[in-house]
Amino acid sequence: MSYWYYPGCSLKSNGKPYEESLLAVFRELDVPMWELEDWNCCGATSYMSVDEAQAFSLAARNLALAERAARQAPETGPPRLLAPCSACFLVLTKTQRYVAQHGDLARRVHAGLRAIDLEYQGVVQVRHPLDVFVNDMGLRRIATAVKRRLNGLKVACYYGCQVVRPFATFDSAHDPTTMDRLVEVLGAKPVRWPLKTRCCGGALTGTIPEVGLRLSEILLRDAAQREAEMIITVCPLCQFNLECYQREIARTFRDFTPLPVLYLTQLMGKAFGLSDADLGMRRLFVSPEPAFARHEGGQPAHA
Amino acid sequence: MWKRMIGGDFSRPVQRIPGPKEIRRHIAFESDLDATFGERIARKAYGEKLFSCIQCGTCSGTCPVSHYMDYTPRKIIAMVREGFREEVLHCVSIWLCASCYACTVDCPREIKITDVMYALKQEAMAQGVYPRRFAIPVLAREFFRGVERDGRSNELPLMLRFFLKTNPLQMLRNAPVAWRLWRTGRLSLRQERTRHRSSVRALLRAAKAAEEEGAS
Amino acid sequence: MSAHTQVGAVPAAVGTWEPRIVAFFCNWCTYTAADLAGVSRMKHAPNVRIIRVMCSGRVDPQFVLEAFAKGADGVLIGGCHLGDCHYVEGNYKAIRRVQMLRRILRGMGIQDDRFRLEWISASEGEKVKRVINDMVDKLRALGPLGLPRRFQEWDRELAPLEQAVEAEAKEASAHAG
Amino acid sequence: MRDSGANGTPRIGVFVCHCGTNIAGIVDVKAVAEYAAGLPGVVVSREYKYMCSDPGQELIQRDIRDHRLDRIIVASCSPLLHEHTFREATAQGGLNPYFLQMVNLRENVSWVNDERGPATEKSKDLVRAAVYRVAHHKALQQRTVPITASVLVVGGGIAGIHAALTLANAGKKVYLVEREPTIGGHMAMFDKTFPTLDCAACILTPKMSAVKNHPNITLWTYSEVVGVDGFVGNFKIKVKQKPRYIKEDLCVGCLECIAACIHKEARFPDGFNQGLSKRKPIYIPFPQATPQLVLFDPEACIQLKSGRCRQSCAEACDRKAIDFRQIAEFEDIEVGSIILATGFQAFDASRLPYYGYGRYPNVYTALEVERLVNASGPTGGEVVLRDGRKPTAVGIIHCVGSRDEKTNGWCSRVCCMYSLKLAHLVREHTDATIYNFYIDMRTPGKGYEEFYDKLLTEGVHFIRGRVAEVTDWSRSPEEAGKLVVRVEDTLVGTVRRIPLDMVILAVGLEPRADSQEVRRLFNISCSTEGFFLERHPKLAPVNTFTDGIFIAGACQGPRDIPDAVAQAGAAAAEALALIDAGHVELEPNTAFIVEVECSGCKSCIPLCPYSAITFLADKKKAAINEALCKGCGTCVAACPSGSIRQNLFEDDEIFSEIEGLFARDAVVA
Amino acid sequence: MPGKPTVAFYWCASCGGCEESVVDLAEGLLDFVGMVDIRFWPVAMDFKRSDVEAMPEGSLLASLINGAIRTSEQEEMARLLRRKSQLVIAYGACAQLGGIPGLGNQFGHDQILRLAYEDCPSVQNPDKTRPQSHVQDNGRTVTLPHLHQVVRTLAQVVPVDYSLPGCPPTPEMLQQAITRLLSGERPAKGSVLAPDIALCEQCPRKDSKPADLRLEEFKRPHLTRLDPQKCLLAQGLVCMGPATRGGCEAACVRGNMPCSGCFGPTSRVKDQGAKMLSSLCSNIAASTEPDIERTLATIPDPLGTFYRYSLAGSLLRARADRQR
Repeated sequence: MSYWYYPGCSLKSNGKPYEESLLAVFRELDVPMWELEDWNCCGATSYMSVDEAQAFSLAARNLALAERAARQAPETGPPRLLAPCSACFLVLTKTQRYVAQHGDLARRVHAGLRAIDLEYQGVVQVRHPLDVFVNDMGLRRIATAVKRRLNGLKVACYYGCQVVRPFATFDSAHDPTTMDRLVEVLGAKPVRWPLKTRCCGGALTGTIPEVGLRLSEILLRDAAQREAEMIITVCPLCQFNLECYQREIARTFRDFTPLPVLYLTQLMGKAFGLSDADLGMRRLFVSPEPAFARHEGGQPAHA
Repeated sequence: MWKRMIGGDFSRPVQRIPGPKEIRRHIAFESDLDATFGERIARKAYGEKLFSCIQCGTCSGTCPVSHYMDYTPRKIIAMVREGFREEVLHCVSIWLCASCYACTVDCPREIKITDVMYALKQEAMAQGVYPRRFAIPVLAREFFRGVERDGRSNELPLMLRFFLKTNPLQMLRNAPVAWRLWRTGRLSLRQERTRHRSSVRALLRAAKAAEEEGAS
Repeated sequence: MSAHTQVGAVPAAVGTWEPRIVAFFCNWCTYTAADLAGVSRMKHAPNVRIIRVMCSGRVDPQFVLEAFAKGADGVLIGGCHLGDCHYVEGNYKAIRRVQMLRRILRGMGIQDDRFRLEWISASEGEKVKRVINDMVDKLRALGPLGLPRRFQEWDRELAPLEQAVEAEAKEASAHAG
Repeated sequence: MRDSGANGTPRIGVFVCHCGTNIAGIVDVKAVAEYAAGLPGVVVSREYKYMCSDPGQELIQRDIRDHRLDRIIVASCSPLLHEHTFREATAQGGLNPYFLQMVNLRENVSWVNDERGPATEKSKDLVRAAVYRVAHHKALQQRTVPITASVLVVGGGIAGIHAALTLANAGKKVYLVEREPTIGGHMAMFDKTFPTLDCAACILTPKMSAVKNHPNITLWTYSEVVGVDGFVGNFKIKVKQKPRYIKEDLCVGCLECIAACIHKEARFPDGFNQGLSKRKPIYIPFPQATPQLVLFDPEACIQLKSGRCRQSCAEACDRKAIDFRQIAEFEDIEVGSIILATGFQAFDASRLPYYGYGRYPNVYTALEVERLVNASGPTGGEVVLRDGRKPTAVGIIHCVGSRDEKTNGWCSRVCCMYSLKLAHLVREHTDATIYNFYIDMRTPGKGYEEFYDKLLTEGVHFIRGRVAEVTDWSRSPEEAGKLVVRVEDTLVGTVRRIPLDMVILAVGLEPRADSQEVRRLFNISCSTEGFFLERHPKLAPVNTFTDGIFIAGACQGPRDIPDAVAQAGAAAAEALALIDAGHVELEPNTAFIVEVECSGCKSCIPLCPYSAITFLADKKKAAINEALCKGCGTCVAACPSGSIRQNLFEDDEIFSEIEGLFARDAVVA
Repeated sequence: MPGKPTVAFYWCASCGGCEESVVDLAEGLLDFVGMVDIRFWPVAMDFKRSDVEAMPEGSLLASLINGAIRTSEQEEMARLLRRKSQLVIAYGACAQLGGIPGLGNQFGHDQILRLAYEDCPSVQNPDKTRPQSHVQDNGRTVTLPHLHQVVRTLAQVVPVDYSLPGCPPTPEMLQQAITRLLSGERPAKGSVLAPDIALCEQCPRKDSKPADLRLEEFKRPHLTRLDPQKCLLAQGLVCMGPATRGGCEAACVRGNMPCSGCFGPTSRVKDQGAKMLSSLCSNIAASTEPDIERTLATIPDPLGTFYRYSLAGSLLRARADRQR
């Protein structure tokens, strides 16, 4: 199975480690994936609040591009568009849902696309890596790629809001488990965590630090209380919020101890025995090394 | 008129939340309300169900930021339904919504509350009644412009413009983060651009046009 | 239009044609559902005329043809959901006949949308409303069927001779007298 | 009684009803009546405020006499509602009741149309159709069949028990079939009942033993109805008795066997105590179980699973009542009518992950707490957490699985009250701080609001707001190790976090999972949410659309004990009325074959689901057994030579009804 | 002089089979002419229309008209004979029900003419000539009757007193009918002079029909080896017998062919096709929409099957959206 890769703006900037590790992991599992030509910003949440029709059209353009790409390369099969950024994933799936359900919106979006000779038929599937790993590739196949099991490394699987809410169909909106099952395959131990889908503060961190930092702090502190050694995310914004502001958080809230925040794909890469460079480990603010070190001596999985 | 009823100076960014409020009269006259507001928003937000709200408060309870809001999401729905247009459009709540969709998923009446919030934000911006230098709308605007220009959004210039327009102090506050990002190569000066930016612009224009004709 | 109004029009709205539907509803499910729609005040288009039968299995294809021949623009049969028939399997008889009858109607130039079979249980008042409104919309789109009018048009060609004969007859009787 | 028109041409009387403003508000009844007066055969045409009232009916009777009417048309409400009434009136007037034809101007016109013009035209069409039809009506005699003077009651909850006793006390034979090993239903699990707080067991167990001992009641527990045939007055029922592996006539309920069981430890979840306690493979559901019989759990018993047990239980039974080779037995009975009282099932709280049921041990369902507060319950009436601690703060969440489009849209009607009851009881047992989280407080019932008031003054907290989540996520020392409820206090307009030791979920009531199969088995209807459908929401609340089958209790919709009992009484009365009439009157709408016309093609014979059509070998013609015919008319529609007729639905009656609908065109054209 | 009662024969849109059936009286024909005086019979004897016109009104005892009314001429003749006769008898399926010509009511004239004068494989007509009702031929106008919009039964054009059903009616029926009429007996106007009971009644295979018939699929006679004893419906053939009047002594069935319904419905049935369809479909075994569809698909031409003789006289008469 192959995929069209829609990075979205974040994975090209602060989400670099995500992109690097994602590509590395896909390479390792050798699943073909091509970056979508000429993609544009998905519109994101903030665009929605300015002009809805335009926001949906922006998203639809990418969907249409994917469908066109697939038409031009029939050997790649039905178009599957991989959106690793939760926000992009949500906006794209929402666009599909709403265009299908609301005639007038559809009219506007199609009009927009027609103006630039694009057509969206609704055949493209928008997929999130989490979904692809568990449902397309399957845990068994992931397991075979594991070279260094993570020896009971305690992790808090953080799904955030927009992956499983409200349009995703591959996991429960209230108590998702895909990531937990996946990290178990890697040898890590997911902690039970009721906050796994609680909002990290999203865009607020930049705009209203009082609120944003607090939301992040809540998650970091509770994860620590549950003895998680690191938080695993699948969204660049979550990762950015949770990791990059830890100094500010430490400054604002009493007795706060920093906690590494990794991308799922980084953790997978680690278990696959890929190099830190390939996984963009060095780009992290809070080093996971101590945590990994604690569980070293993890003998190779197949020995 | 709305000031008379709920007061508060919204031209100040929310960072400085108004101090203890002076004694004020709280009364709504029917003439102050916008009878069709509810329908308008409902239509905009695919919210046919908006009117079946039973005011249970699940949305507020599940909302991670409701405790920062001047009106809880539940109240917003009630006010929209009853036509408190001015109050709603000038409130802080709608700008605090982080679109985490918790309320939408949990609402026992299947009201798409997140979309209602979007609709309200759009309404507020369209009417230009949102707090002038209030952070979020500005960010949205800047983001909007950026995408219109490049087809993609670039954090650095976006943030720069954003902080200049809201409050430069913030920029200093964020400087360290920016620096660390820069050091770890997570903040590139290289502008990300869609190859056919013209097509993006054409698309946006066409969508807008289609919307207007739909409206007319 | 005006041609149609002499037949098939509701005088209340002369000049504007209104589709008319004859509905054969089974006593136990669909007729009850229609009552429920009433009790629940579910307003729907006034174009339907319900004829109550005990079971959709009682609906003789002749009734359907007769309804069309007499001026119906559409015929609707309503019965219990398959498996729920008050008489165990009357509705199966109905669906078998309907599927063949539809082919006959096609052959006679009567579009599928004019003839409909719906399973509506006693609790589905809402569905009664939905189906009727939907069918009325579809019939509006199709326009009048107006078989009686067509029959009259065909038979106009008999008029001249008929009159001639009558005239002669009069003459004859005049001579006789 | 005149059985036909004086001469060939009918003399028709048309009576248009205003039904107050129900019809007259939309339909121009005057215009309709005037129009009808001009139709062929119509001798008198009137409109009147309420045709179903006495004066209305007398009006019909007078006109029959004064105008020698021989056909009657009443244009009013649905025939399903008043056809009987007006047939009576017609008969009173000295005319065969089947010369009546009703026109449904209310349910089919005024209540579903809102424009006067079209509604009035539609009414004229329908009346004209009736005028054309009624001319073809024939005099018919009602069929009467004797009724079997016994009743089947399905379900041994409080509703079933009450219905059974009422009938039995009236001297009627009753068969009570209960699926569980004991009767008592949900009520037997309760501790106290709202609002009077009298002990459930004290008022229920006497009734239970009364059932057991009543000479007129045959009680089959651990049994299910597997076959229903026949019709009102003469149902044929097949009942399956599941094996208890106990000879019921020998067991005296000494319970020695249980003590003797090879399993020294009770280690299987006890269903009656909601799994809060354990039982052995051989057990008795609860001390007051009726009948007092032990039974085996085939999933747990070693002997039944593997056949390799030393059967210490059997040894312990000096009456040799244990029989591991027992198999299901089937009983065939005949009854005149049936009362369904199959009850409800509680909403499965684990469907709502955000309330943590099944994840946090201290989140309970209301039914579990009913057992906890119950003196005969798993903790002997001690309200303690699973770890044995006494709770100091308890929250009761209302509307769990109710009023929620994603689960059940309806209000379960009893949760507010039983939540108040539990609030009171838990407080009494623990004097913990109690919080009620409600959306709307619904206390419609005698003494209910007063009970609410009592609770308010008892210092129970009432927070108006639907709880968003129950977590063990603590933000402060006070929250550490507690369940934290996050809810908006909507009356204050603030979100609150409340740390609790125990959370009680007031789960709603829903139709039993198998209500669809049961509905099919008994050939009745369900409402969209799956509760059994009553014949008329106001006027026939315990009747179904199938004559002779009645419904009582929560199988028809959520209801509390008083209502269930009242309804059971009503159902019993309906059944009694049937029986005491001695016979049932059946619509004479049967089909018959005109022998000289039948060619004996046999096409009709396989069509009859009741095998009412037989082929007369000697005459080589088909014939219909009127007693077996239920009048669906399928064979009539199918007879290729038009040789089968159906009373009340003759071909020419329906053809002329169709013709009548469009007859106006003939005039206009 | 009070001569023998007089009768007329005439054929309209028909195949001539009905005339055949008269000739099939064979020597009986002599008794026939012994009883009545044939005053008009274009097929067999040299009479002119003018002879009929010359007759006094009602001077004929009976006109036996076969064939459907398809052209203006046929209509004229029908009316003419009606005036001259005390009784008009629709003779045969075409006159009674529209018959085979009635199947033309499924199509528009253009379709029919194109097939008959152009597309039909056996036709050589390069310049696509078609019959005209008026043609100029050196100054003179030659006229032909024109086709009516629809094919009609005789009764749809003139009042008919009795019908003799069948394609064709049997000579015996003709014999009996005439004897009855001469004996002064006058059955109710409009009655069909044949038993009012379906064919199965007199079918030799009646006993072989099972009482639990459940049809899986339908077979076509020319594609099936038929058991000469067993009920044809039981063999999966569409036998119209149950929906068709008896009177033919089941001639077709005796010839091992299913009844195709030429005697029309019983007096209790308005629409023979609909009734047969109703009966047949009710007895289909399938119970899911696709299965039912599959079973019914084995009847390729429902109209031609259920309405072979009765389309023109059926409730719908003709295809509603036909173009002229």
